[in-house]
Amino acid sequence: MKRPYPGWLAALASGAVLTLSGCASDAPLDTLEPQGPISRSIDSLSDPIFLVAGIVFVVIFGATAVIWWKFRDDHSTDEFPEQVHGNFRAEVGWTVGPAVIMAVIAVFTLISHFDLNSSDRTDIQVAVDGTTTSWDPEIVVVGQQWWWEFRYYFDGLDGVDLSDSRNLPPADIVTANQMVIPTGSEIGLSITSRDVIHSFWIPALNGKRDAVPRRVSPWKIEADVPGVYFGQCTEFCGLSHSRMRMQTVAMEPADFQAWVESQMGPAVAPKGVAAQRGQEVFEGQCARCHVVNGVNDATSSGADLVANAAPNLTHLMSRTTYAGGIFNLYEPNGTLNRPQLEAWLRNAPAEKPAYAEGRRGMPAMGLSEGQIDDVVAYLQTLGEAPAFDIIAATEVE
Amino acid sequence: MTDTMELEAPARPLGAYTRPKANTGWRDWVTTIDHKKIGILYGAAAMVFFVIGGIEALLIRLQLATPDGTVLGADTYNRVFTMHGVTMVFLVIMPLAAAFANYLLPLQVGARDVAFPRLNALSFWIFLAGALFLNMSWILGDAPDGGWFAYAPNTGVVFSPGKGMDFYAIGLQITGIASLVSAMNLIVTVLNMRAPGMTLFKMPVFTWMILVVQFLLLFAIPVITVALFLLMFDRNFGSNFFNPEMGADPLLWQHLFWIFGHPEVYILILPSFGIISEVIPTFSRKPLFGYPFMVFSGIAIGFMGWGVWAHHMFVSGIGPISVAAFSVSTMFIAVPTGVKILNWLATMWGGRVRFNTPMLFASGVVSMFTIGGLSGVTHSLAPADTQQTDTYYIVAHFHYVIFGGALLGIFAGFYFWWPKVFGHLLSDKLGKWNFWLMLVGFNMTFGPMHILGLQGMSRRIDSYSPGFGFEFWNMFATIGAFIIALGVLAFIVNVVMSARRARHEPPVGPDPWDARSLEWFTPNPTPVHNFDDDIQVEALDEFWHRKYGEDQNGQVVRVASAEEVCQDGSATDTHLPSPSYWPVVLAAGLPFVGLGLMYTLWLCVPGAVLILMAIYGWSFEPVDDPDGPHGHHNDHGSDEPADDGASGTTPAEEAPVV
Amino acid sequence: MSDTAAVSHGHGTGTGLSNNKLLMWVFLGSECLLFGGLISTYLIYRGRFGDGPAPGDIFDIPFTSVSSFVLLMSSLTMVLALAALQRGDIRNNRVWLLTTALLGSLFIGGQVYEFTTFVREGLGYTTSPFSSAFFTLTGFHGVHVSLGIIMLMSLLISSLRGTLTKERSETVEIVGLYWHFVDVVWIFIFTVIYLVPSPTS
Amino acid sequence: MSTAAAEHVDSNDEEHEHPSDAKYMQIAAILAFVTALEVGTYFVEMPGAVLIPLLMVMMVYKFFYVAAWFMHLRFDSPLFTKFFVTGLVLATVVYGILLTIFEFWHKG
Ligand code: HEA
Ligand code: HEA
Ligand code: HEC
Ligand code: CUA
Ligand SMILES: [Cu+2]
Repeated sequence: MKRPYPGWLAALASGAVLTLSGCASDAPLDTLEPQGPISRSIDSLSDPIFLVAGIVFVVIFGATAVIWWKFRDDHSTDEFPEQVHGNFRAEVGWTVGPAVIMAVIAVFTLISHFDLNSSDRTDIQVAVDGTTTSWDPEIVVVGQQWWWEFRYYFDGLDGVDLSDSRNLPPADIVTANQMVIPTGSEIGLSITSRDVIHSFWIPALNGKRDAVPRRVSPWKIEADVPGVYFGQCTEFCGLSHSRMRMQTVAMEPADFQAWVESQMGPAVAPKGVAAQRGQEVFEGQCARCHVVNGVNDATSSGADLVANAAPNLTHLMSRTTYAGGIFNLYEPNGTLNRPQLEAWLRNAPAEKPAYAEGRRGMPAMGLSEGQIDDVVAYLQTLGEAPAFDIIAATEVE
Repeated sequence: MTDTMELEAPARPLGAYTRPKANTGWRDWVTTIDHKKIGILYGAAAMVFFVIGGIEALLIRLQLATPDGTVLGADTYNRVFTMHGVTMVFLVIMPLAAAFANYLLPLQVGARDVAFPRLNALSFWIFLAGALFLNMSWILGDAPDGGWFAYAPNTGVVFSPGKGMDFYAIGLQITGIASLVSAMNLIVTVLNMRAPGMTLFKMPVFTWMILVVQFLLLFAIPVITVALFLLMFDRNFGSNFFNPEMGADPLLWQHLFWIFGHPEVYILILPSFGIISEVIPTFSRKPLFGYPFMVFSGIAIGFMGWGVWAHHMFVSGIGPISVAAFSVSTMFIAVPTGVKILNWLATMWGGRVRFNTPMLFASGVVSMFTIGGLSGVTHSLAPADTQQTDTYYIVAHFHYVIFGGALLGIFAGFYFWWPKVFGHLLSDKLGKWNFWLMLVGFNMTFGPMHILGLQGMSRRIDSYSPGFGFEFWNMFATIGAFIIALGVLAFIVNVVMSARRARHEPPVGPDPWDARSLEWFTPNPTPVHNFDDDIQVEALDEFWHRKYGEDQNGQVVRVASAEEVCQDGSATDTHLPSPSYWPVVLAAGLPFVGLGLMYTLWLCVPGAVLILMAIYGWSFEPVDDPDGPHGHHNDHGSDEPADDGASGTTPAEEAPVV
Repeated sequence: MSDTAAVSHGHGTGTGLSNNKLLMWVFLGSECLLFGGLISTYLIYRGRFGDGPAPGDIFDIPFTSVSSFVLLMSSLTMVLALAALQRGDIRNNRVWLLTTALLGSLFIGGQVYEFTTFVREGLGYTTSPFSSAFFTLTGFHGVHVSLGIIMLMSLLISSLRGTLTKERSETVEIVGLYWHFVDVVWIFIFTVIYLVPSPTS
Repeated sequence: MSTAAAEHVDSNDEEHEHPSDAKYMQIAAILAFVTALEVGTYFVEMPGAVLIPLLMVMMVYKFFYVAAWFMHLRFDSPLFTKFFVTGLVLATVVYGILLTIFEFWHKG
């Protein structure tokens, strides 16, 4: 066996880890490409530790390579090597050495950690009902099988009781799977769940925080520049865990203002005949789970779902993805992605696995094709389409 | 366990309870209470489950090879990865460690058997009963689907209404009993049964590491038992331990699970550390560098392992203070582990290293485990872990430590001790194929997972969409997994071929590797009675010291051949404990009780009958069989097993308690 | 039994202790973690009684004090049983074994009574996290006591059959260790669960 | 684990001095007395800061009395004590941390 140990192979691989993952620009969930100050501070802690690990790695593999190279038995001698039983000083050395290295790392970690868990939010001005109020930007994030809800309370969360996540007080804005935030401001999050444990994660903006039923966990995010930032539920939460994604849409503050204004309004009565027929179907079949503000505000009966909630559809069209952020609502050219939406209404569990009979996920509604056309027409009246660049940015494929 | 405790022993054998005599055939295997055969049984069973767990892994890899995979549905996928994790941890690595511990520990301390041979058999059969029980869930169509750490409330009846999580909760309780019984047994064995002169600090490092592991099991198993009991009560009797609707806190499960779970990962790795601490000095022709440091660092790892559990919960919302404390405590686990790695390197350094297959695997552990350990350290920085947790970066970490650490070490042990157990060597040539295929396949499979994880690929997802940059490395990893499978296949081929070849070849002789510790005093394969005579131990590595001395220049010189030092296995006067039916009968009762709790309580009846019958039979079993193979009692003092019913210093009418 | 034999054989190793006794102590070390887990669960949940009865409302301290006292005294009779056998006093050994078993049964009887009273007062097993934790903890302890009673009865039967002799006093000692341990756990439970003031509704 | 104890074989000179029945009764009387004190606290108003430490002290006192005398840890091999105490201390520390996390630290 005259072969050097392929330490170089592994060394190469680890080098590849750092480079390849660092420059994978087509990886929207990449953890090493921070897009805001919070994730950047995590990154600036991670990078040096990767380096330290890399150095230790090189030392260990270097030593291994030397052993393979130099101390291999080449049958040139019968003599026994020197019988060293140990070396107290060396051993104390490599006990204390790593301890010191770790102690130094610990200091930086603690600084970064407490920084990550503190908040310094400043108020944002938003127009609510025509008057400008200042809002301590904090959004309530609610996970349930298998989609996310985001609730905005512009009077602040101080008086809001979040302890019973299945009966949350009415909010100013309720949206699903796409959270909209202004750029340049730290946004606080209050994360909870209506059923099992989920985990909220937008890698470009911050690390994860679990959504635990009956607990409200604080977290925060911040984006430098406008854009669509992808996320994924990362705590195993049952059947469709893999299809529980989300996006955060960061807008210039002015655009955010406009968005808030458009979201505050209730649904307008549909005009066309088909859409009106669609609304009837909706009120008959869908309204028992879905809320459309102005139509059935508080009447949805949660009894049909374990989580006691389905996505609020008032401004459905202002989102670009749906059903846990896995389907595009629009074609790349900005027109409605009709086949997918129809398929969803025809048989949702076939599109996204669910336990509808166990009251988790959207059931197959058994609508006729005509009804589906009508409902689609109705849904199209719910909210206005977002800016084209947002549509373009959500297209993953 | 107390409930199996025999409270009394009869003054005279009752005719109906004669002990089995079979020495050959399947009867022998079922009733044996010989630690060596039990070790082999553990090993064989675990390897079967390794292939099952491996096939599950291959299914995972096939599903993930391409985006939007359709090999398995979401539901099946969730069951497959859950069972893959459960199988590999509880039914493969743990019992493989038990295989080595059972076979070698008594030999390494120079004992006739373990302290309680019948309890030892009981442990194995209970393990097997639990393992079959868990896998029965596939046949009954409802494998567990909550992930191996089974976070509440996703595993409650509301969210997991099938029977799967019941199989999990009850099955792991059963295997837990096995681990606990065997832990108690081995602790007593090490403390009480050592050969004359063998002080604790003359014990081989393997024995030490196994001892530490038994203490970890002793204290960790009850914790998961509590958790599993509570889960079982929640699911079957409507209690509210993990039901948030009634005001429970789901984090309680996480704490209980990981208080067990983190010590558990050291339970997985330390046996392998022990194995390579035997292999490396042997093949480097040098004593282990810094024996006391090796022992103390093992103990330190065992202790520190209890103070870090919440590093699995950095993002659960346990509060910044707790996270900070656990983050820092976790970092310092790198210290004792680092001592081990560096001491192994120092052992090899300056040696004359023979790279036979066992040494290849051992050297593989040193380097591959380091990669996994280093990624572990990157997780321990809580802020960094918020990005890493629950991604493939974690999957990469734990496969590097478990596959690259625990499993490669176990393979080193296979190749090293194969002649001890079966009397012939495994082929070195095929062994090298085995090693290189596994090493290359392993790095191809799990290396890219670092990249995938940092690119944001979550774990436990049955599919991913194209466009996230996951395609290439997933396909790459899947190819790697099949190369690992080839490596495993090479091992199986090697086992079969070597056994065939050995039939035409002379036996391997007493000391194929120029080894160092006590087990090599016995001939290969080890005779039923182990040692012909007690060995008076004077030094660490007693066997080696009997072969070598020093000349006046301090040079090592051979003073005796292995043949001279080894015993010839010819002793015939050793008393051998008789086999027993009852361990297997008792174990067979447990799955019935489990099924009864799940389906209909009536099924508990046959289970209870079997168990009671076994306890009764166990208690009234004649202490010794007069027609047994060896009627002679010789006085062996404290290294005589206590529950064979006939230990030398135990007068027959004074039967032991257990 | 064989503990001193090792030494007299000149084996300079091992602990010189009986395997069986060592086994029991190792087991008891393990049991600490089991009861610790259950007690912690109880402590975490004792304030979570929802709409059901609260611990502070429902505990009957005088009653539990009496049954705790009964269990405590059973430890005395247990040790007397052992001492008797070690002297070779078979008769007193039997008397004390029987007394111990009876005291244990009395304790269990008290527990059954307590449970039924609680259930009547609206505290079922499924009422709240508190109730589940309470019944599970005390139930686990009760099962341990019951197993102990079975062991004591087996000893008694063995004694009546004439096989429980002075030489086998170690068996009694080992069962005694178990029994005292269960008592010691109750000392803990009694203070921490009953005497430390509990939340009321 | 406990090296010292395991090496320690000499102190094993047969039958340790076991206490007499009277001694056991005496211990039991003390235990009964402490139990009475414990129960007594139930009938006396006391601030928690006093009561709880008091109860704990009495509990530990009883605990060690039973362990030392009835379980013979006083006379038996220190190895037994070590096993038991290891389990006890481990349980206390680990579950103590657990309870602390739940009681004090888990809020943000
Ligand atoms: C064999 C099993 C094993 C072993 C030995 C380890 C060892 C370690 N593990 Fe690992 N771990 C697992 C099995 C194991 N782990 C499993 C199965 C999981 C996932 C469970 C799940 O979620 O399903 C996990 C998850 C896991 C997490 C949680 C990740 C998450 O989910 O967010 C963390 C976090 O801190 C962690 C840390 C560590 C550390 C610090 C070590 C240390 O012990 C490593 C120490 C070793 C070294 C550091 C290398 C050698 C040292 C030197 C050469 C000295 C010099 C080094 C330095 C100065 C850095 N592990
Ligand atoms: C304890 C040890 C252990 C071992 C040895 C392994 C071994 C392997 N694991 Fe492991 N794995 C875990 C423990 C282990 N795993 C755990 C605890 C989890 C977490 C589970 C959870 O999240 O709940 C996990 C999760 C896990 C995942 C993530 C799943 C997910 O999150 O969605 C993946 C994905 O690739 C994976 C792959 C593999 C592969 C390819 C191997 C390979 O190394 C396997 C090699 C073995 C073989 C290939 C068998 C050889 C078979 C033959 C030779 C027979 C050939 C016959 C036919 C092909 C018919 N494992
Ligand atoms: C029993 C409850 C239930 C009924 C009835 C129901 N839905 Fe749903 N619907 C859901 C749930 C739950 C989801 C979220 C599914 C997911 O993402 O996994 C959902 C998601 C949706 C979405 C995607 C919303 C988003 O932003 O992600 C649309 C659109 C939708 N439903 C339309 C309808 C229409 C139209 C009907 C009636 C024809 C209907 N639903 C009836 C429960 C229901
Ligand atoms: Cu929600 Cu995973
Ligand atoms: Cu861990």
